[in-house]
Amino acid sequence: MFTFQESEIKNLLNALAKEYKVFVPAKVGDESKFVPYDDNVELYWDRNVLLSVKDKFFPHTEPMYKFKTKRKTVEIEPLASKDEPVLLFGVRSCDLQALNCLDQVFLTKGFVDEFYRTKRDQATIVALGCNEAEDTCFCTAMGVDPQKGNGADIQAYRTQGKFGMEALTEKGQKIIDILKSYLKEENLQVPETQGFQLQPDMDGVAEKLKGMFDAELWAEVAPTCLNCGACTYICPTCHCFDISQDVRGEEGFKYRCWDSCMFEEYTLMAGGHNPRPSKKERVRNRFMHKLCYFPERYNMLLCTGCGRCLNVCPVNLHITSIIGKVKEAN
Amino acid sequence: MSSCSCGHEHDQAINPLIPTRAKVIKIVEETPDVKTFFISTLDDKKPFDPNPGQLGMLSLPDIGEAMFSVTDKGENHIEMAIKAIGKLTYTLHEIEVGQEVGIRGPYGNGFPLDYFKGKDILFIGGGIGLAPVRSLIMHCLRNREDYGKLTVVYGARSKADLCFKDDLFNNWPKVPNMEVFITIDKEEEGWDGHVGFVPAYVEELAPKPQATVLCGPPIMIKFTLPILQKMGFADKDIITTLEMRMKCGIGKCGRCNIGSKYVCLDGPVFSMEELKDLPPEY
Amino acid sequence: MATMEQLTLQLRETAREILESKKAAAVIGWEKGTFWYTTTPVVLTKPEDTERLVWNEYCLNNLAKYLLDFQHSNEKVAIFARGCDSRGINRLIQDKQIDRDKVLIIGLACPGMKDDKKARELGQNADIPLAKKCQECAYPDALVYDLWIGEPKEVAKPVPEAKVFPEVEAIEQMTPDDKYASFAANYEKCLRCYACRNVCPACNCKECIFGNSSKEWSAKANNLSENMFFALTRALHVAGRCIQCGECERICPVNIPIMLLNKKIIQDIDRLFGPYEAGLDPEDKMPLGSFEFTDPEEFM
Amino acid sequence: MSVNEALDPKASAQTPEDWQPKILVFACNWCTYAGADLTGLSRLQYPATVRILRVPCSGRVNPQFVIKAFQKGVDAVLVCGCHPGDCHYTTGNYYTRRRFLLMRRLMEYIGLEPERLQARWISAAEAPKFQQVITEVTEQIRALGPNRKLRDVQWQQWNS
Repeated sequence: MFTFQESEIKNLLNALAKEYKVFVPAKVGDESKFVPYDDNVELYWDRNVLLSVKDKFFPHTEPMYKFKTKRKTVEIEPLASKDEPVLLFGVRSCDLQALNCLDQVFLTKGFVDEFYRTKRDQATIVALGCNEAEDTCFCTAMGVDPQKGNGADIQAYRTQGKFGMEALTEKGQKIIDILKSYLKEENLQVPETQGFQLQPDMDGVAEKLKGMFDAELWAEVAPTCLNCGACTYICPTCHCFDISQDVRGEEGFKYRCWDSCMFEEYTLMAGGHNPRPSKKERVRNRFMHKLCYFPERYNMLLCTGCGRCLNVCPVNLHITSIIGKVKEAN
Repeated sequence: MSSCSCGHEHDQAINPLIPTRAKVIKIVEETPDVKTFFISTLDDKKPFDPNPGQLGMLSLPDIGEAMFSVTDKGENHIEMAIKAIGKLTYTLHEIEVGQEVGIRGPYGNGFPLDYFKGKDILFIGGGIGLAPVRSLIMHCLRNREDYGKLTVVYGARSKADLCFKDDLFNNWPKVPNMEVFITIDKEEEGWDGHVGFVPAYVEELAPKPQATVLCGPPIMIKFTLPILQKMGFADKDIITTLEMRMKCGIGKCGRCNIGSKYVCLDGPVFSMEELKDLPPEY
Repeated sequence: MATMEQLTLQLRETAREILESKKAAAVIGWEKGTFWYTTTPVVLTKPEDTERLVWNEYCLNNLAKYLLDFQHSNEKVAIFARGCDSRGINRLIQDKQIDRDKVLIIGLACPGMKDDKKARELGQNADIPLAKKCQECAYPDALVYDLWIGEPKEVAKPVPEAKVFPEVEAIEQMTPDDKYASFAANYEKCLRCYACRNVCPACNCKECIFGNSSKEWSAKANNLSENMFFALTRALHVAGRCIQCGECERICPVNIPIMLLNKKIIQDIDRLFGPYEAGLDPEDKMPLGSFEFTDPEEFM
Repeated sequence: MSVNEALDPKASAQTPEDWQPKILVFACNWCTYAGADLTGLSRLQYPATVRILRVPCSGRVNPQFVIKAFQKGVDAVLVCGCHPGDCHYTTGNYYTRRRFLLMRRLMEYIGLEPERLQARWISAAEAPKFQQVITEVTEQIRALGPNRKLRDVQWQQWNS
């Protein structure tokens, strides 16, 4: 393991900024998110960021191709993707596991989403362990190790005023080589993550949910939900998108943008038929997808216990209490 | 070349979400609100070679994009029968031959051809529902000896609403060992054929196929299924093709799911047996 | 003065009695949440479930909008109501979205709810401030009710008075470019999740132009211009109907100060057309739904 | 459009000399539109850079129309209707008056120059007033320069 003093962090980030476009977790007003690094950024280490790194790989709104439609002709012009190496410094284990979920969706099952793949290939990820959980965190219950990210290029720790770093891939090794002069070879005692208040019991939940499509639970829980998109847009694993176009006369851009399964027109068909017409179906589908359908399809939970939806849900409809109710249901 | 789940090798280098340019070479007016569009690439070839039951994403870039079943294919074109029901389809109904469009595909699993080989097949269609079923019928006609007795039971609201009239009245009746039964909902002047709904007509005809293909409006499916089951058809022998709101067509955008299955990728063709252990949400 | 724990028991008892005697098909209230500083709005239909109801200092959500889920059922619905809930109910009645006789209102005197975000930061035994919306609340007690829980309170006939908001006046002094810079900086963060619209009792159109691509008024793309179009249009569409419950601002996932727009409009209505507060009485004339011949004239 | 682009001083420096102000006029069918017609009939010249959109009544103008116009690149919006009391629908313009008294203040509150959103009562007979109002507003906006606030520049950003 290589270490450096936390007070040195800015020098290291500047060194990295020469090779990469570096993103760091920062406090911006009341929110915290990953922002391009520069000297006057207010670095934010003690908690996970509110806005995850999802939008670095799957942006909220992203142009796909340009088109021209003159009278009867159609021209389609794919857009060149920006080719710049990106470094994400300080991604927590739960957000990293969320990226693994997105990889399953965008890179497997016969089709590869090029927009996602190019960004994913260009990115080097320095994961950062969590020493302290928030009250809304429940990553351990979802099989995520807060001190060991799954699929990081470098696993970093922050303890005793120092940062420790272990390269796990050659992308990671390249970072270590760049920062050679700042680093000292030394082993840090990695603390056990403290402060978990929520421990939803997940075993058997996916299996049990298979038979709970007609359970009363959904009719009981759904009326509370406002059917807004807050939980889906803040969730690091939610990946649903819509495709639309921005047209100016005879030219335009086809773009894709985030969509939410909680919106009414999400499955509304042209003829008016809607397989999920009311709140009950939509709320059921959201939790079934995260805890039952996705595991069935990709054998991986679509919830990494980051707790963001517990923070932003306007009516405190928490996935942890849904899991509890599923366990209790007979 | 990546092995694509549609069992069809296609060049993955292109981005699956970006359509290729194509043009409409012929438009057949089937009914007042259904037209069949013949589509070829700009250099007069098939945009892709779909299996029966597979889908294609057709777009007028400035209006929108939607998924349609490929109802038949020729040497250098594919055919899509489209009902005017939304913004894109109404605009499509106003375009003329020569209009350029965007097209991408093929998508979906398509009909299980090996399963149908050598079997007597009953095709049940309602209104525009005949479009996806027709892709399998035309395949059977092109490989007639591979398939047993073919029976078509097709219904529509009125005579004018019958799709593919040329096939129904001229071509298909002439095919050996193939019977075509057509019905319309209400009595109509100048119509001497059967009058009545498809489910009742199927019960009256009491065909004895080894496999059934069923596609039509939900109301028709709802009333036909119990009759088929009453006549002893096994769920695994009743095959249907479903319709869902689709945006990406490649199993990513999340909306066309029934349980853990995506209709655009794992469907649209499902047997009743497969549908039985999926949530009834389609 | 009965404590909130004692009142909670009365809440449960009242709700149980209503459901058992079929006076209403459902009861809308709050139940305990996952954390000590959270509660969850809940719609109960079974008498035994009323044990889950709570009445504490974190019953923050406005319940009025849930009545819209019962628009098409001809059954009666019971709802607990503090001042802001009752104003929301009055608004829905005034917009003819619900009938008064289909709602059984159980009035409550509200002590003012605590700020759940501050509570989470400061911890259980710290001195936790009131939520911002409660600090500014003018009508804490239910203005309209069929039943009452707690000491009967003589709720004076509310008389609207003109309001001036310091944070609005602060912005009014800024230069146009500074005003625009701060307004744009706020709405650059907007995720367009529509939580502010879905929680707002004044936002009750059958078909909204937002989140409805067939209307083609607003693109689903998330860019500053579309976000501002959404914010300004919604503010103007609820002009004269906003009851200042502050829920939109409280629940915004990215903490956009949405009330700055609504308060500006409320302040201008008071200045231009005389003091008015939405939701005090369904019979009131709505500022933008009525006029006076003596209205100020600036367009000659 | 990020914040700084709208306020970027050098952006305003790039105003092309041949820039003409784009002004959208909502003209009520019974009074102002007829007035505009009369202006043309009486050969009274007024700047041609004005786009007139006929509406049944000034009360028909929904705030979203105005904001969408600014989004699409209009430099000013002028809502015109009959004088209070003359409204063909008797009360339409009274609602317009209240709505636009409020909307003008809100738009000024978010930083839009007040001249960019105006309302006027112009009757069918007041052709000279129509000419005078249009000319006056056009000059005011020509002085202010193009409006960059609220404008949708996603297309330009993707295009560059």
